[in-house]
Amino acid sequence: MKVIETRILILGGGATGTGLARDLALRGIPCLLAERRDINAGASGGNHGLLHSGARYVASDAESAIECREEGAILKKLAPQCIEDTGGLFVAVEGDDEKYIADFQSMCDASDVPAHEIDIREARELEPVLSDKLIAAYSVEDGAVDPFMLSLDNLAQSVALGGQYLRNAKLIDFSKDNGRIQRSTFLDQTTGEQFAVEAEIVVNATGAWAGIVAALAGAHINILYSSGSLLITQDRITKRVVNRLRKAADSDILVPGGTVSVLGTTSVTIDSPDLCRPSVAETNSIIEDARAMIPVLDTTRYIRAYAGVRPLVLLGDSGDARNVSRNFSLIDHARDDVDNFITITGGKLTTYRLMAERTADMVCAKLGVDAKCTTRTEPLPPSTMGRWTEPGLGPKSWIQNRDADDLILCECEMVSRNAINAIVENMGGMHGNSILKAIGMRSRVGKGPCQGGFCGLRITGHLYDEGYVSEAKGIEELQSFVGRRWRGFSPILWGLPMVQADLQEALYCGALDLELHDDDDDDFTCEDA
Amino acid sequence: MIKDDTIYDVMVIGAGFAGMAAALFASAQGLKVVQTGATGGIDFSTGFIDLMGVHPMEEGKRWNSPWAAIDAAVKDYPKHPYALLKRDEIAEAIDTFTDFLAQNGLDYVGHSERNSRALTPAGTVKRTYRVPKTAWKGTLALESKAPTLFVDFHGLKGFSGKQLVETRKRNWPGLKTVRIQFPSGSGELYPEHMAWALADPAVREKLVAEILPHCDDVEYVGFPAILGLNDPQQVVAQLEELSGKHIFEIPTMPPSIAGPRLRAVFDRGLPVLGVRTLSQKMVTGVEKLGDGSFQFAVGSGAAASTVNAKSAILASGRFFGKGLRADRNSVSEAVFNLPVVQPGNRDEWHLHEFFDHKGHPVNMAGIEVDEQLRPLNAGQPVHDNLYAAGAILAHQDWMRMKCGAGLAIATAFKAVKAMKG
Amino acid sequence: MNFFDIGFIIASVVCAVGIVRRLARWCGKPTSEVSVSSLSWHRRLFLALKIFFLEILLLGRTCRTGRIRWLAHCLVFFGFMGLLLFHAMDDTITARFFPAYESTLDPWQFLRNLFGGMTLIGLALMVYRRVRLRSLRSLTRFQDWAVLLVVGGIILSGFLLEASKIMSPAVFDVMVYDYFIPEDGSDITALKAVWAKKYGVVFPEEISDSDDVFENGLSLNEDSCVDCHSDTTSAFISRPLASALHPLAPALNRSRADEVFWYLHISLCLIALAALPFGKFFHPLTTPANLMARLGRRDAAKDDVPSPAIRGLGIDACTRCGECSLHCSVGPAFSVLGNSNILPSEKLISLKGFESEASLSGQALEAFAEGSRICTECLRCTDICPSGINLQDLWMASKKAVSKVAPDSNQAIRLMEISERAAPFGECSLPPISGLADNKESYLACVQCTTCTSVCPVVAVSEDPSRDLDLLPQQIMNLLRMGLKEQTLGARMVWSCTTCYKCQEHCPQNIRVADVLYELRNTVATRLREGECADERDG
Amino acid sequence: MKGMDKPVKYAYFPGCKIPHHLPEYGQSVETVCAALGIELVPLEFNCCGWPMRHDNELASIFSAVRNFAVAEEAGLPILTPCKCCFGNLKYAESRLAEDGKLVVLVGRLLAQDGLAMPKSINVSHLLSVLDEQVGVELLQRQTATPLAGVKVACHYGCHALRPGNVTGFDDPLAPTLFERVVTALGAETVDWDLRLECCGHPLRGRDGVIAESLMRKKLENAASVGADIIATACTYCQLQFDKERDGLMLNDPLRKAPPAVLVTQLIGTALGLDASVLGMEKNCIPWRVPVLQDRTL
Repeated sequence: MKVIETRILILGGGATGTGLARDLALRGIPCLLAERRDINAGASGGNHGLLHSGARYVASDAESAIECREEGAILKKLAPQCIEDTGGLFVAVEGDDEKYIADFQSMCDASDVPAHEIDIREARELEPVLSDKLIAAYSVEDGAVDPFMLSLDNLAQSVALGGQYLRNAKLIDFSKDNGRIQRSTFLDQTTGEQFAVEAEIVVNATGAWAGIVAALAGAHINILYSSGSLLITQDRITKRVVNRLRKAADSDILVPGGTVSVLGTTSVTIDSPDLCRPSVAETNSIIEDARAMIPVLDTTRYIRAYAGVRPLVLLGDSGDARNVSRNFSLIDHARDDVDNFITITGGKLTTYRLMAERTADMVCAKLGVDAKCTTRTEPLPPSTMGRWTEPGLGPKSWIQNRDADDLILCECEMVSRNAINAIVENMGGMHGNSILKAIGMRSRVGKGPCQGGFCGLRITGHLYDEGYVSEAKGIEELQSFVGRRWRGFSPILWGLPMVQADLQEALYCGALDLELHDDDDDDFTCEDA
Repeated sequence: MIKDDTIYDVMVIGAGFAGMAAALFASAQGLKVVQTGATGGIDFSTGFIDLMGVHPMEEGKRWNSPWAAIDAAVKDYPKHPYALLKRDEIAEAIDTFTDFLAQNGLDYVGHSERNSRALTPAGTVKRTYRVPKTAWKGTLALESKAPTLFVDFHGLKGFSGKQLVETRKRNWPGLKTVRIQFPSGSGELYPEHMAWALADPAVREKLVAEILPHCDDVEYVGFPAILGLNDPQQVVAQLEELSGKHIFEIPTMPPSIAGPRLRAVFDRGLPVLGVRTLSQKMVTGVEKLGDGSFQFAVGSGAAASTVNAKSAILASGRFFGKGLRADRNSVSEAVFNLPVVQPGNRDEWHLHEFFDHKGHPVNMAGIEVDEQLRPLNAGQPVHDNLYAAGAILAHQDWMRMKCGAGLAIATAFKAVKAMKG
Repeated sequence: MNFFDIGFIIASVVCAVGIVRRLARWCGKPTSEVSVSSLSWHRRLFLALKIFFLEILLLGRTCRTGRIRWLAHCLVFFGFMGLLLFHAMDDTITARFFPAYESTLDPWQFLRNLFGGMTLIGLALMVYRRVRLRSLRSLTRFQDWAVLLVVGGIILSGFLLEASKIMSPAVFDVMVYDYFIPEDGSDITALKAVWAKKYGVVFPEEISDSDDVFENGLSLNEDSCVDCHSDTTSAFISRPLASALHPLAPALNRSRADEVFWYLHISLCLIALAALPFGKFFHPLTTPANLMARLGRRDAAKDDVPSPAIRGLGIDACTRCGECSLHCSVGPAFSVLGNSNILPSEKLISLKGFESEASLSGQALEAFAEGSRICTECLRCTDICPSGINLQDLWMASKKAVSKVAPDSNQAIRLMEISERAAPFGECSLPPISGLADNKESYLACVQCTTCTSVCPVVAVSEDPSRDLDLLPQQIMNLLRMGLKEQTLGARMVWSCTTCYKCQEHCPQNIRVADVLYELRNTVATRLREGECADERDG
Repeated sequence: MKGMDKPVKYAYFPGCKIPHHLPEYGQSVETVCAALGIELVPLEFNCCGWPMRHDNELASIFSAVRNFAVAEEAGLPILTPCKCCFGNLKYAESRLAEDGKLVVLVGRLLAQDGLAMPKSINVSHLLSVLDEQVGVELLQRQTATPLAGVKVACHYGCHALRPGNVTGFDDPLAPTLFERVVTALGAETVDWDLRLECCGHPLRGRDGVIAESLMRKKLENAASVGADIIATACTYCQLQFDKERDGLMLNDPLRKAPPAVLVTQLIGTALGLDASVLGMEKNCIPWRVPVLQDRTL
């Protein structure tokens, strides 16, 4: 079995894991980052992409509010490529809690979160889709963040500084000795082979899976899995982030992101993070709730739904998931007699950097290394790995500097063949299994109205042409890609998406028989017609 | 609003396979036919005529004999629309339909009484009953595993010769592929435009010259379906003559030329039979008159008109054809607001896995009909002069059972027959 | 040299230079593709005579555009010609043919008033027409009023001159001094009595009204004056004018109003002479010349490509009557766009500027170019033109010329580099009316099937669509859906759309593809227009 | 020669291009309509607005609507022989119907010219009038010299046909009207792939390469199916297939491709009218009319 040695092994390629990899790399400690699926496969990719101003937490969690305000400001400054500084509104409609509205300003002031009341008419001029039943509006400094670009840029810098990244690497086991993890065994899901990693310190940044991973090391974390579903609209509905001005509840945030808007979320407790998927019931309830704030959400076309799991670390008694602290948990498993094992989980996308900083501080303390965190001042460099997640980059680069023989493969988002080649090249040797899904994660492919219905087939053909897949592999990739898109597509199938899905199924099943096993019936005899 | 004073014998609502077939059969019966419907179904078809390929769906079991498959399916699904037809009715329907296509220059061939295997652009193989003559050699090549060259083109996306070779090579030795520059035009290519270019015999010659150096050790040459707009047989014949190889077409993903070729046959052929076509118009309203006939409001804007017909055949398709509509709670029928048999709740409409063999329950939703193909409400025909045909019918999943075109043609045939009494 | 001589020489020189310049401009253009009509000489002669009588003397073509206009022109034409020939050129013409000619004798005195009166009535009708017709009023420019003012001024000053002479004792004194040898002082008194009463002179002193004196005066008048002076009552305008001015007479006489009016009258005449080759003043010469040159053709047959000189003559033959603009086929475009260059009469002025050495530039050039483009060459202006100008030919020639220096939006796009085409235009304050392109709902139903591109004949015949058209129809729709409109405006697909509507007709989801493409072109056209205006303002 | 039982009367809308650029169309329309008993009343219309639709939609629509107002004052429906004029007039009609804002804007402009917003709009293309008012039977009856043996490729032209829900001209995918009229004259129509494609003229002066390619494709296609002539019923299409084609190189084979003949020239020929009154000599690519058998002989 192949053994890889590294000082630090980070488990989990979400925002925290990649952020930590970068933080440590900047301190001169390159890491190996191993991910079961791919970057942002968990909650880092399953959230609003909202850069909180902090205003949402002023009532429930002043500490979070302050953290968000500070971290939001840092990210806007240091990672502008990942941020769209849209600004935000908090709006209340008839029937919303008047007391909460009345207290909002003072609560914001108390946490030093900038917020000022604006005229209702002005609010509706800023965002004409807002309900005519508006009764209060505040302007805040929310923004939108592209979590995929953020994680890819973090990862890219850590790799540039000597770090390593393995995807499709499923952790199977820890071997412990002497209260330390000696060796971590993985399964390479592309090749089916096992390999081992020996590290001085193992950091568990697996988010919602932190409890499961910790258990492998004999440690125990009590985590509540709170699944939240979100909906993506076909068009960008508002220019700004729009929050419902009320005590935090379901479906009260609409975040613009490039050419779309994201609406959510819900909070459903589930038994295992692997069970997380958006449901029809959640989809309906999100829309029914949100249309009071923005009526057009009732009739607009949705592109897909998706879900993420919030890992809520139970410190004491559990109750409603939303009442549990959103602050992150940094656990030194020395408490469980595993000395070189650290878990970081919980928290918010907005505060990922702070979580990485605190974790790195703990890692350094354990290593006895004296190195200061620089991510508070050091800009996050844009990377070629992350750039294709930007909506509009595909079309713009197609128009401005395309090669004569390039072709658009994804029509909805205008991702060209060359762009796809660039993305695959940036994956290095890691393209392996689920290459089509990996392309989707690193670009806009499959994110438009067709949901993979047309682009999937075109890109599969291209992967064959380039030799990235062979024999039946490409068809399997296509099936798995379309299957994955279906998780988010199926809950929103009514109206126009139903038409789209009907066409997709007619093509993939009616015409191409892709639902069936390959027809390799050799006893077929040939007769003349 | 244009008023058409003619009282038609039948209004055919829909211009997919079922609508076209219904218009054809009804006019052949001497009925005065008017037809409405937008582009849709037929334009996106592969050109194959499936009759019945898979049953039971959950096993994904394919059948060589469509007739045996129909029998098996009808046994398990007594309400399947095929249960309403006799075998010879189905056969007559398909034959009449393909005869009409042949008369208009689009021959269809297949094995007698059983399914053929056909290549799809994904490289998969499907079983289908009848294929266009220009694709037939592909079936022969596939079934005999003859050495074959797949040609694809720089600039034609979604069609990869390499993909065909890779997916098929395990059981089909002697496959090879070549990617060439299309002799007329470069950059982004579309099948329809390539077909335009091939109207020029000089372009055909150049095309053959391009491929000949790669043809040494093959018997068959497969092209994406681009070989001519409305006269593909002539183009294929000329290519065969020039190259000395067997030439065939493989359908491309939409927008392909196969669908528009079919559509063109009807666009030209139906008016000749006296069918009044109102292409691209949707029925926007319907009223039942005192004498039992229907008055339809058709189209919008300047082309809005009213049409009177003594009876109607609803062949408006499913969601893409706009015969069925889904809102967040239920599925409804768009023209007559007929009762739609459907799963209770939206979360029961679709399965968790897209490619689940069982098929999504909503695909079995649709209009339930009596033995005369009249839509039912609580077991009674809604109108005694309204019939339904095609994909809109309940208790079938044409996409998984592989029975789309055949079911459409056969039920249209039966509906016309029932109407004639 | 006196005032008149100096003035006349200067005016003549200005006039001559102006005419020479005009002729030079007509003839200076290189000749190309001139085709000569193949009429026989006797046919030409017949046509020439016919044109001369029917269209020049009787102003037949003017009659086609309206009775009032024709009447006004006839009155002015014949009145002014009468004055010119019998009065202004009396030394060279009248005196030669009528040795007994005296300007103060009848019929000349009467005729002068008649002609003057006719001219004035004609001018009044013209003013009335210009003021009353709204559309014509908006077309009327300085030079139209200038001609009316100068000609009207000449006539009015002439009448005032005559009236002031009639009542002037100073003039009387000069005449008495020159032609009358009084035997005693009473003769003067007697003559004054007659002239005061009969001829309307207003003497400062009290005039005897006794019959004896008057009788005496009459005979004296008979002997010395009537050979040269008809009764001023035949000056049926000047004499009543003098009577009307009676209360002012002493003051006018004191200040020698007759001399003032003489200077005014002569000055105006000289101005008219000097102005003759400029602007509208020239039309009384060029219009008949043009009618003769065109031999009465109303159409603009394609085999009739005139020489540059004839073209130049045509441009100068415009009387600015505005009839062409009143009947212009694309007049409604003027109502919406407000660019007067859309209307033929106004475009013709820009054409003169365009053809001059200074040429046009900036906004003026853009306006002219737009006017030229919008013209549909419907022939109506040419058909209606009372001066018989071959406007059709002028437009077809100038359209080509102006498009070379002022490209339209389509040409502008094609002249740009790919990178420039990406987002070439500033913001536009006027959103398009239909607003399809910006409305995301327009694309809501798109299922990405690319049928729009598949059926597009332009893409079909393009050698390399992505190279030659930049974007394909479905790509434009997707960019608009994503809110990237700026990226679409310069795409040649937008500009090479042949408007066949197949995309829209075949779309299974009823997306209005072709209408959206139309709107994108509208947007750019509006922005370019506004951009020009903004450049002009800023620069 | 006898026309229809009841006379029909239309305001004649020739459009801008006929007087100078295609007088043979105007001449043959007037002659044939007179012969068939269609009374054409000349009104002073302005441009239909199509040429300026690339620049400004409001100008285009106002132009069109102004014509409706003029026709309504005269109490006559409009007949136009040009498909582009027809298309744009219908487009304006549909835009007025869907956009109240536009009605106000246009109403204001009309008032400036002393016109009122028309209450009803009625515009037909010549072919529709021939088919619906005159009728195939009458055409057949009036045909003195049937065009027997003449193979005609009917060119539909885009702007009358599409978008079908705006123009309401014929079935936009499967039209039959033109063939009906032509076969009534005793001619034979041919089926051709590019029957419903664009002639390319709208791109003249905008994209000359594509304008010519489109024309070439159509001519080649018509020639390949053995058509003797291409029949047009649109000013612009005829300009493209006749006048613009005349600009091709002298040795270009497409000069020999089927000549374009105006539908009114065809009808006139079948009615036995003299070539000169149909402006036949003005066609740049001449149609050598075969010797036709007079029915009366």
